[in-house]
Amino acid sequence: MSVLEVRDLSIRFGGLQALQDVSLEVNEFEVVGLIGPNGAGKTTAFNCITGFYKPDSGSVRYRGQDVTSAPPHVKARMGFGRTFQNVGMVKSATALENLKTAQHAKASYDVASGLLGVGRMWQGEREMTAKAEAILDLLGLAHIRDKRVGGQSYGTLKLLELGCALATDPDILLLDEPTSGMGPDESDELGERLLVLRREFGLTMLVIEHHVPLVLRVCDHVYVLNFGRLLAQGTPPEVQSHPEVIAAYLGGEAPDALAATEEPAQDAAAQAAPHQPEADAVPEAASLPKRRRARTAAGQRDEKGQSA
Amino acid sequence: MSLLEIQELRTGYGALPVLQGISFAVEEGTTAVVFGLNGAGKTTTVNCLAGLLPVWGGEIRFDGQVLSGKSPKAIVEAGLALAPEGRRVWPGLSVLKNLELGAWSRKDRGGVGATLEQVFGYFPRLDERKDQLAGTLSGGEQQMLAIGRAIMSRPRLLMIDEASLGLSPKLAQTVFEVVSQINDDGTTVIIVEQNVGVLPYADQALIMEKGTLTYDGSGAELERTGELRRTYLGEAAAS
Amino acid sequence: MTALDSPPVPAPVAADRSGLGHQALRWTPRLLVLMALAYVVLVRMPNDQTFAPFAQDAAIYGIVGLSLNILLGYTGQLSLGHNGFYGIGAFAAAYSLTVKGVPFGLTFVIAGLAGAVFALIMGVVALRITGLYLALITLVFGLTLEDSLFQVAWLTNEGAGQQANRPEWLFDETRYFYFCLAFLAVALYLDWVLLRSKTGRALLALKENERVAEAFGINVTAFKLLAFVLSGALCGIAGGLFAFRVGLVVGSGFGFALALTFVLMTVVGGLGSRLGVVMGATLFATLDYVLHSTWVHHINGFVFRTDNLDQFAVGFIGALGLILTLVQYPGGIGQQVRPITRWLSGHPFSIHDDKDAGPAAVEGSSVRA
Amino acid sequence: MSSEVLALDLVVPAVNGAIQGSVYGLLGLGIVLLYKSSRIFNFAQAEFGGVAAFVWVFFDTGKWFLPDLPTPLAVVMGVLAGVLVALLTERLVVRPLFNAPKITVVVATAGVLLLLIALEGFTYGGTAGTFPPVFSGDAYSGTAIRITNQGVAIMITLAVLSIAAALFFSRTRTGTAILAVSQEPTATRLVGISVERISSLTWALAGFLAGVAGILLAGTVGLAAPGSITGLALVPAFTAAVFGGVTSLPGALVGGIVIGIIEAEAQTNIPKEHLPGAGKVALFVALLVVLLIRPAGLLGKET
Repeated sequence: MSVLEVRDLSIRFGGLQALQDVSLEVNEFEVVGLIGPNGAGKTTAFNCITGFYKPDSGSVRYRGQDVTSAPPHVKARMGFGRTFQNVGMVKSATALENLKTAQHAKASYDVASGLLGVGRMWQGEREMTAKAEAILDLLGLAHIRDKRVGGQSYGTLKLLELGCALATDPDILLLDEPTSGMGPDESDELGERLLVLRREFGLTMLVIEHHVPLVLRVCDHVYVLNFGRLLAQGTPPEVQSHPEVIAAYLGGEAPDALAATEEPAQDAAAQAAPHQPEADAVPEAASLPKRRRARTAAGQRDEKGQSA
Repeated sequence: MSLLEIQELRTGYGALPVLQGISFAVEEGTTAVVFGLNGAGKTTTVNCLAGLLPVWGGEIRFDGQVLSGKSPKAIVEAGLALAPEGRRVWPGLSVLKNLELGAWSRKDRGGVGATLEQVFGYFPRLDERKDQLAGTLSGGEQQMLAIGRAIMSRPRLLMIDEASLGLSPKLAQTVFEVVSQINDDGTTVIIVEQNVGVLPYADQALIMEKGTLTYDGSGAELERTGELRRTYLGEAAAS
Repeated sequence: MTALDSPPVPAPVAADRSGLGHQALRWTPRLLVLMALAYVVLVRMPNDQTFAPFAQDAAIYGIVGLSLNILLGYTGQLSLGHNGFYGIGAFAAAYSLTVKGVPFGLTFVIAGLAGAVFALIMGVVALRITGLYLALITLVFGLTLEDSLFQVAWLTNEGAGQQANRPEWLFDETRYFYFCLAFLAVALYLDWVLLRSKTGRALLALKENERVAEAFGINVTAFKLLAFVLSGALCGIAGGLFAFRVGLVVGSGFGFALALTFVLMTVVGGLGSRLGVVMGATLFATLDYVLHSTWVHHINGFVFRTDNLDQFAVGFIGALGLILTLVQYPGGIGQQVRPITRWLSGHPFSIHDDKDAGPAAVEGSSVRA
Repeated sequence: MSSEVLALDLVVPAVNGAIQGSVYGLLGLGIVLLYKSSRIFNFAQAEFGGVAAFVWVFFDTGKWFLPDLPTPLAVVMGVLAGVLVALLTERLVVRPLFNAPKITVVVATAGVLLLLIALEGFTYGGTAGTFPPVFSGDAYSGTAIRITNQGVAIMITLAVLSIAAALFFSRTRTGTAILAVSQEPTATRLVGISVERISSLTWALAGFLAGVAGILLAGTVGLAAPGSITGLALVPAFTAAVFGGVTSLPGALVGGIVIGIIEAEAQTNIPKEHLPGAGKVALFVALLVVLLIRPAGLLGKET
């Protein structure tokens, strides 16, 4: 059953058609990628799906229910967890407080008893603290429990933001460039983490991502946007070799460049950057250059360490 | 000696580091193109060169003169001009006023008229619309205006950020051709681009990834390799 | 103390020093300081009959400061119209007691409700008008109330002022100070609970980033209104206390200067810092007295040719304090006294602040819309 | 009530309101200028004028150890004082807060306002006095309507300054640079314009406008007390600026006159028994309506 079904989404900003007739579908336990060049409308699509923008036309259905016009906080309560491109957290608060803020909608006491400090409030607070601590442990961030979020490194922030999204107890997770600002190592590591999370929490995910290796490794299905329209969709390898996708990324009228890259010029490969792939062409891990492969192995070790 | 030499340049926004220490040089009279995905640090690089971002470490040398840590004013006076990302023209001023302000830092007031003619020569569209408010121009025209404004300071090195973003492929080609003409007229050019269509005009190509430089070589060579494809679409697409 | 959680710094006492003697050594000076403070605040000051009214003001301003802190410190909404809520509370209390014969205790409920209702109206406006415009509109709101509603004949007893007589058991100024202090204590408790509950976290979140707050499932609109209502209610109650402090409520006392004083004392005290806000309020409430009673008075007429030094000195010192706070010491008094409060709570004395200590260390520059 | 009297009830406040409103417009102009260039509201704007008015009176009467200067010179000194105070505010308060949230800067300008009032109090004293008009005598004196020379001077000043401002912003390089900073600061820095210097210049201009307005208003109203100019003109000046969307210079001028008339009409024609402080209420309602219905202003458009 599809968890999220987007039909013919369109939205204009002034003269700019930011999205036009975009449809996509995310099934249970799937990780779906949303890629496309700068300004293609990916984040706009996220904002329409999560209720931050009202689309001009089209519909968003969540588990069969029409939620097109529900405001963001209502959608968050339904089970839409999301992260932001530039880290969405309360920077002046500590990691623990952020994780508790994220549990707002799931708190077991009402606002009135919260104002007076009576009833279930303290019990509810203890439960929220416990859950927050569990998430910190899971992500290996226990050491920053009481540190202000603002002072942390970007990679840590991105990871903690993911934790906050988890703390909202999501059914579907929408991640907007989860690796932005991360180095290649951290990015690879995050990819592994996402797979672990999906496995352990049974999550469904929609991910905007530029870091191609990550998309290739974690996504089951990829949608490509360009100029606000859906350009292509399919499995990662299909999309990768889709001529229109290549054109969108590498420039519409650059047949020379394309032609050149299609011929397996030995000498060119030899002259290119030091980490040009070796000849063996089959599975994706093997096609990674040496340096990368070593990193991936380290990432997998990490993953085992985590799940143990 | 190269016109521009950058060594181990590091910078970022607030506490967030972006450039992890990049080094490259650009020769006088050439066109260099910087490729890379979103968030690779391309815009950060040119913004830092233009003095909009503080230099955290490393050095920028322009014609032998150290420019790191200088104000945007000193940098533009030294002969480095940037046409910034997103055009950033003054929407409430006329095209002519936009261009005239571009010449703010010039000492030779007499030469401004000649440069203006030169800009109108490159972009006849701007001449036609010189009394129109810049905010009413189309995206492509604003891009031309931003480039024209940078030329008005008579730079020795012109940097253009995302020259083709949001332009149709055809318009992008037009812009590239004009830029090549500007280069032929003696101005050294650095273009930040995602569009490979610019490659035929590039003497030098640089590829950035996650705040580091992963490729620095001739444009012609890059055309023959799969390096760009790998950057944009991953390993499988490159092989 | 100041915010969500005080940092759970591990006790800095090594194993060999954890004996009873060392514990005593550690806590005795702290206890002595606390007792001295308590003596001055609870006994010495209120029993000085000339000072007691200023002490009452300090407690009342403290409540106003907490009220403003909810809006400005927690939610980031600047209100320059708290003079309005304060005046409404004062008139509501006086009017309900004197004209309607409402029992004394109930007048505070009415004052709080009146403040809350007007604040709710302002809150609805604030949903549409934000940032600088909100600052402007709240300013005009307060000024307009002073000139219009607070001059209306039926409310002001034909302009003569509305009476608000304390019951007999509160005639004594010292007792009334304790009465006000009790209200302040309750306000402090509620504020403390607020920040420890999901409501406080929701406010802090929406202050920093409304989109993030929404993504966390927080109903931003509702919590913004709630912040206004809470703030208005607290301020209205403070106004009620003020009514019984002066005994006669006249419309002209709730102007521009009062609005600015409220914002000043809160910002100088230190936004987001409970203790700082109360200290800032105390400073501004008692400045007049301090200036009257010390050597400062003698400069009057010597350097300045008029005898208006003290009349304007409060504004002068306050304004300088504000500008210094904003430009130089964004944490306000709350930040400055933190080494002492930390020491009092058992940590070793250090002037270096723990930068990681959560929103306790809210920068004053985080005032925003 | 005869229709003639009714007409007079409307005409007299309209004339007086328009004159007073011109001063609001001048102050509003400064507010717009500062908003355009640095996106802040300057709550001290009217009191820059207050300082100018006091300094003018001090020089005019030789008070406070100052030489007794002829009136025109005293007026110049007053205006200069307005400029100086504005420059100091920019340098000591606004510039250090360059990267702070705008609301912080706005609170700081409120602090400046209080500081200026206190300084006026120290030097002038707390008892209200009177300001003399700069120009005495009447230009026209009919049965019901009286137009003073001061009133005429205000209208002329407004006209001259608006034309000068229009020319300054359209014809001079510096004027264009100020507009450029307000529209797109990054690009402005990129072409080598010093944003700091433009900021100082803008504040100096705002101080000049406030100085002129303050002296003219003080002389018209007569009341001299610390902070009186703020009490009289701050809110109407802001309302005038908001009428133009806080970004339009002509909008602020026209807005000033409109606001002046609305205030005067409400004050005169709504009896105090029905609604005390009708002038203020009218301003509040006008401001609220403009902000709720057309936040971009009635006369201007956001650029």
